[in-house]
Amino acid sequence: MSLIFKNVFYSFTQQRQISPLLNDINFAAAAGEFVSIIGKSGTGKSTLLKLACGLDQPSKGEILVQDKPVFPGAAGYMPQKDLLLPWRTVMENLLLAPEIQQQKRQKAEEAKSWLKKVGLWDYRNAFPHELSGGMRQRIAFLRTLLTGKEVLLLDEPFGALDAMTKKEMHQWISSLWKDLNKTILLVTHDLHEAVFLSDRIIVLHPTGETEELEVKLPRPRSAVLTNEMAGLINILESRITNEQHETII
Amino acid sequence: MSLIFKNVFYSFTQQRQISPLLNDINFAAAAGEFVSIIGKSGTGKSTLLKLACGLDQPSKGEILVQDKPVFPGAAGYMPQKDLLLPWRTVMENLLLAPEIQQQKRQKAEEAKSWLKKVGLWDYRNAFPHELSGGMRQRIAFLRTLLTGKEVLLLDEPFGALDAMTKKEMHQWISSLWKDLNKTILLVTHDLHEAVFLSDRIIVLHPTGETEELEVKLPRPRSAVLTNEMAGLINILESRITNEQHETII
Amino acid sequence: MNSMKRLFKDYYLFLAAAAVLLVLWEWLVRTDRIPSFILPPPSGILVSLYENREVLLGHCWATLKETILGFLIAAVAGVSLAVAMFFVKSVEKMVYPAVLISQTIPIIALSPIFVLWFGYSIWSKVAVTVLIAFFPIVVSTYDGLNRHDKDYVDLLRSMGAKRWQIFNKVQLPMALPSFMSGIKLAAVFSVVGATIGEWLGASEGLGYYSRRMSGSLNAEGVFSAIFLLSLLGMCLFGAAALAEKRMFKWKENRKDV
Amino acid sequence: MNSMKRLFKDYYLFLAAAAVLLVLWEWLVRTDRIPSFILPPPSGILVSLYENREVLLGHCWATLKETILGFLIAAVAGVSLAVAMFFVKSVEKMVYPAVLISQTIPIIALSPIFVLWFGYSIWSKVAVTVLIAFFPIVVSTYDGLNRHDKDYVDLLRSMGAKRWQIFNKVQLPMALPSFMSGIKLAAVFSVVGATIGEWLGASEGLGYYSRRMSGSLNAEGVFSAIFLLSLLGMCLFGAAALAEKRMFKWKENRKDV
Amino acid sequence: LLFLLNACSSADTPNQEAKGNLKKVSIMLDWYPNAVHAGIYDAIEKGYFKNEGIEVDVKMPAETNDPLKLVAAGRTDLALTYQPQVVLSRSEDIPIVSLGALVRHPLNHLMVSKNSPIRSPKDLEGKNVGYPSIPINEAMVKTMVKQDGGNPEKVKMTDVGWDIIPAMAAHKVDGISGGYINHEKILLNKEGHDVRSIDPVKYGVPDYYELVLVSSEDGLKKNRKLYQKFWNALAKGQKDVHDHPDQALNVLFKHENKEFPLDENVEKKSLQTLLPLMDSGKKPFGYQDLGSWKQVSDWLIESKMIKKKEDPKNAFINFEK
Ligand SMILES: Nc1ncnc2c1ncn2[C@@H]1O[C@H](COP(=O)(O)OP(=O)(O)OP(=O)(O)O)[C@@H](O)[C@H]1O
Ligand SMILES: Nc1ncnc2c1ncn2[C@@H]1O[C@H](COP(=O)(O)OP(=O)(O)OP(=O)(O)O)[C@@H](O)[C@H]1O
Ligand SMILES: [Mg+2]
Ligand SMILES: [Mg+2]
Repeated sequence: MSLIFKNVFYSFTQQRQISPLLNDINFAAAAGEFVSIIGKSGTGKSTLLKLACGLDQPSKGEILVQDKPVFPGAAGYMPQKDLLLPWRTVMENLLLAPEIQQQKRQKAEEAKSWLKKVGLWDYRNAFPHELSGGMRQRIAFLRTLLTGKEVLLLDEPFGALDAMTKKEMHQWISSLWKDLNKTILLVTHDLHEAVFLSDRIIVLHPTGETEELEVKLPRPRSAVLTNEMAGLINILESRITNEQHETII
Repeated sequence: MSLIFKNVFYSFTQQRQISPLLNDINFAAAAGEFVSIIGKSGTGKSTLLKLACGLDQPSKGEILVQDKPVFPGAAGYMPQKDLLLPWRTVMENLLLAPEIQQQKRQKAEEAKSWLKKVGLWDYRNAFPHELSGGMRQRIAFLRTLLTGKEVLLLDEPFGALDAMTKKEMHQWISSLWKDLNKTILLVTHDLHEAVFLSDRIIVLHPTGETEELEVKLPRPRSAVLTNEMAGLINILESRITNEQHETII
Repeated sequence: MNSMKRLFKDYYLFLAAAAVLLVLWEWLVRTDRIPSFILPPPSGILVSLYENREVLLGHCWATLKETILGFLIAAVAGVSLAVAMFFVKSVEKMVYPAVLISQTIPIIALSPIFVLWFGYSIWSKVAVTVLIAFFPIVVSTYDGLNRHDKDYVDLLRSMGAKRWQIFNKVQLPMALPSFMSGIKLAAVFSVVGATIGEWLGASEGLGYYSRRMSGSLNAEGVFSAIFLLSLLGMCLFGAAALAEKRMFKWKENRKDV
Repeated sequence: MNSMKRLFKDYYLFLAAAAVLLVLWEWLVRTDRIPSFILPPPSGILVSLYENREVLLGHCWATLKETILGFLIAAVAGVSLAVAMFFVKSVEKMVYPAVLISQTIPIIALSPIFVLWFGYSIWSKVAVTVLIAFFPIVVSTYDGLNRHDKDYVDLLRSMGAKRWQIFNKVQLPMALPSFMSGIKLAAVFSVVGATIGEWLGASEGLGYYSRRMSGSLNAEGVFSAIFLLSLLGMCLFGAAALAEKRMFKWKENRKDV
Repeated sequence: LLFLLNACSSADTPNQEAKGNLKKVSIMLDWYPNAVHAGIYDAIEKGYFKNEGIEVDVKMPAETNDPLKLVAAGRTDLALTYQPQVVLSRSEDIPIVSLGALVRHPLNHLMVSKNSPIRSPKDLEGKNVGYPSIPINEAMVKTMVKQDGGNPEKVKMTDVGWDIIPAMAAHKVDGISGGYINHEKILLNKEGHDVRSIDPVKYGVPDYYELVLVSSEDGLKKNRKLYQKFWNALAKGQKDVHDHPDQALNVLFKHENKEFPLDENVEKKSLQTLLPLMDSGKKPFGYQDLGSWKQVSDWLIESKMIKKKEDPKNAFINFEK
């Protein structure tokens, strides 16, 4: 198992009051599995991701990344905001993680080929403020890929992409990810995205509990919205709205 | 006509080179009409919106808001980032535009009722950094409503909302907007959103040209994805991908 | 009670270090490693402080008056100038170099001019204080005003905000952190300014007292005045820091500061 | 050539205002409204500058040496201290009050101690310069370091960055704007520091020259030294501002600065 | 702005009608009040000034040369300064006139540590001498060394700013010029640093008047009678000091205690040193000798301190008794 959450609780203190956010979270992602997390705003999806990359400690419970207790740097993390360093060019931003791991030389080629693939090669020497919002988000995604970690934690990576690029990215990710054998944990609001990409979908409820839904569609999946997909999307929608949840098999 | 673009050109100078961005844009939105703009990232959608609210001048051409040449303050504008003032509480942020128009007293009630409607009443005295990304975007949207303008310019307002809230918001907007008789110009990446909400959809091409597509579905529209909607989405997708565009009737 | 405790907890390290230093200092002087007429022992300073407490209190009050007056004028003038420079580019081009020049001129060299213009009234000291304190205020306020985010300005402009409304609601609040840095510096500098002002000619104030004590080689007297001046400076800085903290209360639960 | 033109375009307003002021000044002195032995006419200063150009150049060089040396030491020490305070909270608690105190003490009152420790070598002047210049550097660097965005730190931590890598790649670059504000102030202050240092005892330098000229009642001499000191301060400030501009070149096309 | 400032400070311009028809006369001391000023405070206390219809306003300077400039600029009516500085300022076109000599001989002696090998000025060759920013001290040392048969070029001079005592006490210089035998020497002795003082008069420096009372040329023209009255009152005060030094000192102490307590022992010793040097013998108090002014003027020209020679006759007046 690449990523394991065992009885994870999380609460924070605000104005001397303890607010519980996550309640007894349990799930595991196998190596090469693609898991999505969906849920209403403020249910703690981003917080869950932060726990999964060791940026924050759970109040109770255990988190394992590749069978070791999680530590900062164990997984690649892409935060909700793009957080590109404004004083670095696109290329320098991409090489941030390699620099930290002291592999700048080795990864430079990889960064270049990625830039060409996503059509941003012309912008390699531009600064983030010279890019549109969508371009920035794409660079941020590439930066996460270049951490070279086995487990990638993505917090709404395609939220700011335009419809077409988003579709393209979906195709990519789904094709690449099998080859690269990466484990991906994706937070998203786009149910279609979740259904198209995931092996499994976790619904996070405002009560802090979760339920799971397996997506048993064969790969490669159709880019067009099929009946099966629409059915799954409808189920997910009802799950999110419906507060009394039963386990779905 | 509430909003008219007449032969609008826009180009900017970067490193002593003139880059054209918008080429001869022509369109009009009638009073109470809902118009969406879609297009790839970096095609100038945000720029077009800035022109429409008088924040920037076109290089050539004319823009009219309610039959008068546009001036800053003529339309309500919601930028792509939430841009809540970090030192103001939610309530104070909502009352920013009324304050500027010196109608703080009159609008306070309206602001309160809106907060209650979107379920953020408990957060009225919270500061923006205490909210999740989704909540912040919702407050930013309410703030735009509270400008009280007839023409609203929304730059991806629902991009950061979760799927369910987004759906709810869609329902709201479509119901409210008819009652309020507001003219809305919406930039979005979500083709379903565009089809569900709009009377007309404008596709902005990277060449800086536009084409239009009328959405002739009756209102109120079904929350479920109907065949007609799916058909329109497919047409839009092909239009965005296909560079040699013909006019669609 | 509780806040005293917290204060102690916050600064016990400093207090400990200071205590060690004081003991070392006392020892250095007592064993004649440093002549006591150059650096008197802390105990001697304390005795001198106690013995002359009434005289010192009077001088302290005089200096405080000059400091506060100078600081307030500097704050008002500094902010006004920074705002003017921010609004009218030509004022900036005209005044910024002059403000800079004013800082590079050694004030003591100008003492006859000050006396010529202001006489020996309190205003000559206030003038020196203003001259010294307003530079950090101008620079920091101006820098702060220029550091605002253009996107917010656009947002307000889209609401039809006038120039001063944008200034009032966005640019000013955004300049506050930088401005408060300047205010903290200026609070400290205005004590120095009042001291220098008193050297240029005075008949009261701690600067005057220290200079006279120095002239009669009374090191204890000099250092008791210095001690009080430091205390004054620290208090003003503390007040400014407190004001800053209250001003940014909304940041309290924020992780990035 | 072109840059000269731009400089002129940028500052013609200041130059015009300065010209008017100079003419007014000359007139005030010529018509004996201000006695020339207190404020000499600009023309007299120019003549004195020209006549003593060689002597002045030598003194200028001496002061420049002290200034640069003091500024560099202050920058290194100030940044190190700010960084230490930032990393180790207990250093902050221990040192910040001391740094503050060091600023509230009138330096001239400490001159005997400086003389005792450093004699009349260049180091006594450098020490005064350091004492004056490092305060704005410490405060601004420390404030800047504390102003970083926590989200960026989280991002780097998620990449497994060590403490110093986070510091190096995020916190330091984010502190730069504030740091440069401090550097600009310090550049100006270090000239003042060197001048005061020379007053405490010297046998060369512009501060020494101005005191000497004042002693022989040569007002033109005093003011030509002051003029050069101002010029020196302006040049150093200009250099710091230029460095700042180059450092933030990436902001060039950015609308918010 | 300039004029405004001028106007608002005009409150302390001279000769304002004070209450009870007293004429206000302001005097700027050469330094903070000490034993040498005992006569002034005695005359104030005993009402000698008031009897002459004068109300005195005493001010203190920031810098040694401020009194000169400010008296010439009309910011103060009278000032105390040093005879060579008067000659110097007249040659720099600063129009001041000396009205009377308060201290008739140099107080400024060359001082070296008692246990140093320096016995006479020529021993200073290769040594370092400190002085407080006034170039006349440099001229004095050079004259003394030359007169003593040494090479003045070999003496290193360091401007020690305000701190001549620490410079000496901390052995950062080998000797100091600019210290007074009635102040610095006494203080140094009190701190256990015995010093030997060398009288400059013995080594070719003219026997100048250490302290003189000056006014501006204009002021003298307008207020000669008033200043004469002032001087008369001051002479009475000085006579009291001469006859009852301890009483006169007590007046000074009492006056200063309010804001700045003086060291009584130091001031007592100081006055003992001063009294013989202030005594004008058979001549009226403050009498000035043309010969002395000539000598000083010649010496300053000789040592290149001044370029322009002024007629020494115009530099001073003697009030008629
Ligand atoms: N340490 C903390 N201190 C204060 N509040 C916290 C803390 N951690 C989480 N929260 C609060 O918990 C809520 C959930 O935050 P989180 O960002 O995880 O939600 P989310 O599911 O990602 O929301 P969105 O979909 O809008 O991004 C927010 O209201 C946030 O303010
Ligand atoms: N004044 C300007 N100066 C420099 N570049 C500009 C200017 N105006 C627009 N641009 C550039 O034009 C491009 C389009 O910008 P815009 O934000 O309008 O695109 P967009 O369609 O909103 O993209 P997205 O969907 O990613 O938000 C960007 O690359 C931007 O950098
Ligand atoms: Mg989130
Ligand atoms: Mg955009």
